[in-house]
Amino acid sequence: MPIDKSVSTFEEAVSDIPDGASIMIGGFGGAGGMPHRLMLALVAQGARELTIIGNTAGIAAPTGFGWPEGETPIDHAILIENGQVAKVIASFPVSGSVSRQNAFEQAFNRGEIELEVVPQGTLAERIRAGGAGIPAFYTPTAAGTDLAKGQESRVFDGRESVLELGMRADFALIRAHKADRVGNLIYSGTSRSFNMPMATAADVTIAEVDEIVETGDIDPERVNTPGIYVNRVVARATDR
Amino acid sequence: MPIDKSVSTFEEAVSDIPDGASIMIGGFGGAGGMPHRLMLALVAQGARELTIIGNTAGIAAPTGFGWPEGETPIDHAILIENGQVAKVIASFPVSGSVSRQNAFEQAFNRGEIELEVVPQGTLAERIRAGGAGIPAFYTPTAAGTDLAKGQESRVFDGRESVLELGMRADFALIRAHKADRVGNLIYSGTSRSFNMPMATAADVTIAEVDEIVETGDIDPERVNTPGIYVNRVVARATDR
Amino acid sequence: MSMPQDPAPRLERDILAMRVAREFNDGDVVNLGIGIPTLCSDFVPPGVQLLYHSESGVLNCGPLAADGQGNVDLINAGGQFLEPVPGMSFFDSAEAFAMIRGGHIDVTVLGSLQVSATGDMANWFLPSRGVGNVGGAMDLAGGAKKVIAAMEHNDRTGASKIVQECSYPLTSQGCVSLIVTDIAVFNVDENGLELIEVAPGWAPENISAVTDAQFEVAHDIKEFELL
Amino acid sequence: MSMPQDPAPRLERDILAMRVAREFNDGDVVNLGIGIPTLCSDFVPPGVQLLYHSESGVLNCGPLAADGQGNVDLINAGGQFLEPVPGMSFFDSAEAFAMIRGGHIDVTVLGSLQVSATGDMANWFLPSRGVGNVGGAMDLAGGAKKVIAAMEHNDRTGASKIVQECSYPLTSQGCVSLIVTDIAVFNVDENGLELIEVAPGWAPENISAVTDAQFEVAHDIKEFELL
Repeated sequence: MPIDKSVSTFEEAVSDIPDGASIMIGGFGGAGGMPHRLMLALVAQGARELTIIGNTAGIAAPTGFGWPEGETPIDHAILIENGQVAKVIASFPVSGSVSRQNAFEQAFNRGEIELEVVPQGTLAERIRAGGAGIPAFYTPTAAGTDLAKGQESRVFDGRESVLELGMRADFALIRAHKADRVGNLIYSGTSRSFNMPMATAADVTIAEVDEIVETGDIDPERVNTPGIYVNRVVARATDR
Repeated sequence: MPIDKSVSTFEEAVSDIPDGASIMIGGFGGAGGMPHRLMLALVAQGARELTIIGNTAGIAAPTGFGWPEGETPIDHAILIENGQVAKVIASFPVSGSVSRQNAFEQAFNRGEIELEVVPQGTLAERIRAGGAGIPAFYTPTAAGTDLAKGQESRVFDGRESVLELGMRADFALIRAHKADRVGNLIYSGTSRSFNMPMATAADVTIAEVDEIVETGDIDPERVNTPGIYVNRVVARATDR
Repeated sequence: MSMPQDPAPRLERDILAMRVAREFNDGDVVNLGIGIPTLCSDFVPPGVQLLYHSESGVLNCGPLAADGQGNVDLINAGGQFLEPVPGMSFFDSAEAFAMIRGGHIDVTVLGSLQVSATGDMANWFLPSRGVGNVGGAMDLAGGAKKVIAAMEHNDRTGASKIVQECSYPLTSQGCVSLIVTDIAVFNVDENGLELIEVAPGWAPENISAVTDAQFEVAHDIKEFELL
Repeated sequence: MSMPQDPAPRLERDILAMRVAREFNDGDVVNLGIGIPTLCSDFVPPGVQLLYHSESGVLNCGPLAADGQGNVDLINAGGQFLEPVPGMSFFDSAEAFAMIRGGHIDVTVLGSLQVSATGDMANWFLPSRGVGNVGGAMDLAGGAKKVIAAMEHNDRTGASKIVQECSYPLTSQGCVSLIVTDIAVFNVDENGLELIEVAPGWAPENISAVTDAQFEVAHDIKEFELL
């Protein structure tokens, strides 16, 4: 039987996510590259005490970041508003404006949610390292700042660098354009973002795609995420 | 004036490589992905005391590795036979058979050339790190072996890992399929190999390609090495 | 807080951006932060071709898309929709920051809350808010070959944004090599600030009166050079 | 060196490969080393679909190309030309080894010079040559979830390749969990070797006579299981 990682429904795709799971959520922060349907399914599924790892913690609702005018943004806020999130790891957790608070900031200010802020490049690199079997690396980013407080540092070539650990999660919810049945993925434009590194760094990687095509219908030169990293693919039946 | 990184001749492309330079040479070891024309130009140019960084040190001549039957392999051996190489850093420096010595092994046995053997994955990762501003990283590969002797190690999650340094070079000679004038590159099949990480890790990256096309003629989704990493591109006017 | 009277108008944001754009050299890879820095792309000198990098994962990107023409899969780091241009390439976030951290960005222009006399930058955390977005600021400030701070000289309360030492949490130490404000241009190195240009009608002592940091005055100090 | 007489013929390389192939589960990502391991792909059980990984930078790769049909841009790690198959993907060496090191390879089958009683593998350096190819061996041996050593039980001089402690330089410590030779199959863990299968006509004491390592004998020891 040829390998087939396709799953019929979003509900089925997220059904085994337990309370307390760590979940990477792909995308950069806008509509592109965000696995909305998987997130909606996770709200319906109801797992709680989640640790959410993402570039943002859901900034689109108050700002429209990366969303077409007139559309209602869907992002991490739906999980936070549903009380499912215990902790967030992000580089850009809140909106750019103090006067437009997102659901995360409100929950954070109420003391309901824990936050770890990580520089965007360090977050991406920690996730890549987690997927690539690199337990730790040094980076000059954040050396000498509050974000490096309590972390080991060391000087290489005259430059202070901070020791950072590879990061993995139990699940990665990612968004791609197309998948084949082996799990090979291609993305559109800037929607590669955190989806590509996250695909590599979770025990179970679940990809939401526009379309699942037959194996062989994706040009092997065009594959962005090889199927080795992907456990389940699920297609949007209709447009969102 | 639009950006144009194209250079007319292989001679011109390598003309400023000085004696003592460190040079990454792309490819996996066979004909595919090997920058033969640049290497031939470097032989003609004559720079000496070079440090050559590559997956192999030229194994194709005695073995036919990755070469079509009947063709005469051209690889690192031409630089070694011309007395231009002082040191080699490689994962697969010699042929698989003791009875078929390559030019490197002969020179090594005569004591004319220095060797640093690095596991293939660690070599690729050190080069990627060099290009990505990661001064050092830990890897479990080689822990407890002779190749980690004298290196720092440390236990993460119960597993001993070795501290490895990012690696850069003065020049990278790489081989791609097509370039545009901005220096965006695409490769064919398994010829990405060491070409892609090396492109990122040299002060001057020079790409030998089959064809230079106008900017805009490469699908942005298909670009493997963005032009940011590439300094010069030079096309094969005719077949080797 | 009682402020000295300005001797002449402060420059428009466009003029500030125009001054910054003079720093770009042909072929530079440039990453522009949100706000004033973004404006710099409108004033690139003739004959200077730049490769724009965005940490959203696109190189050689172009102008903003026309209203209503946006594509959610082609955004800049500010979440704005871009127009596709020939020669673009796309990459993921790990690669976008490999480029930044690896020193492949020639110039970044960043807004800032404070810049210190030794080039420390503080632009990610306002203590009064209690939570902040670091985003790519630390990577850019620490990774680009040249970091230009482009900002108003004083904040809305009149406080100097150029300070002897930053009181806000740092983004990166000693990273800024040029500060361009709406009244002055400073070179910065580990020895301190050098005032090299002033807005029309401003003398060094006027600048000093609104600046909470010591600085040297260049012997060949000029008015803002825009050409 | 005086060697005991073999009680029965040693198995062909094909049979050895067939026995290894029984270890593959449907959907496994598999990386096969050069030599005997490569043969395993000919004996994958019915109903088992594998994704083959090669450190040359291709996933889901297929059989060797027909003579003269090779493409220099489609090779395996041994430099042999491959036939293109549907569902392949290509990647660079950093990514190829991110997959290996990151634990994304379910099973690797490697030849070896020596394997120790605690699963240490030594397969990259022959001291007599003075120079060796490590290639991807250390990464694979240390990175794959399951490492199977597939090799002749004794070398050409008759010396046991299964040893109490490796005398050759190590490739990786304690990595091997199954040894399949032309006369025996051993489970390996940190406590040592357990003989679980023997070739037809071989008894544990015959194996012991040609093995320079101590081992336990499984209570349910069998003849080579090929189905």
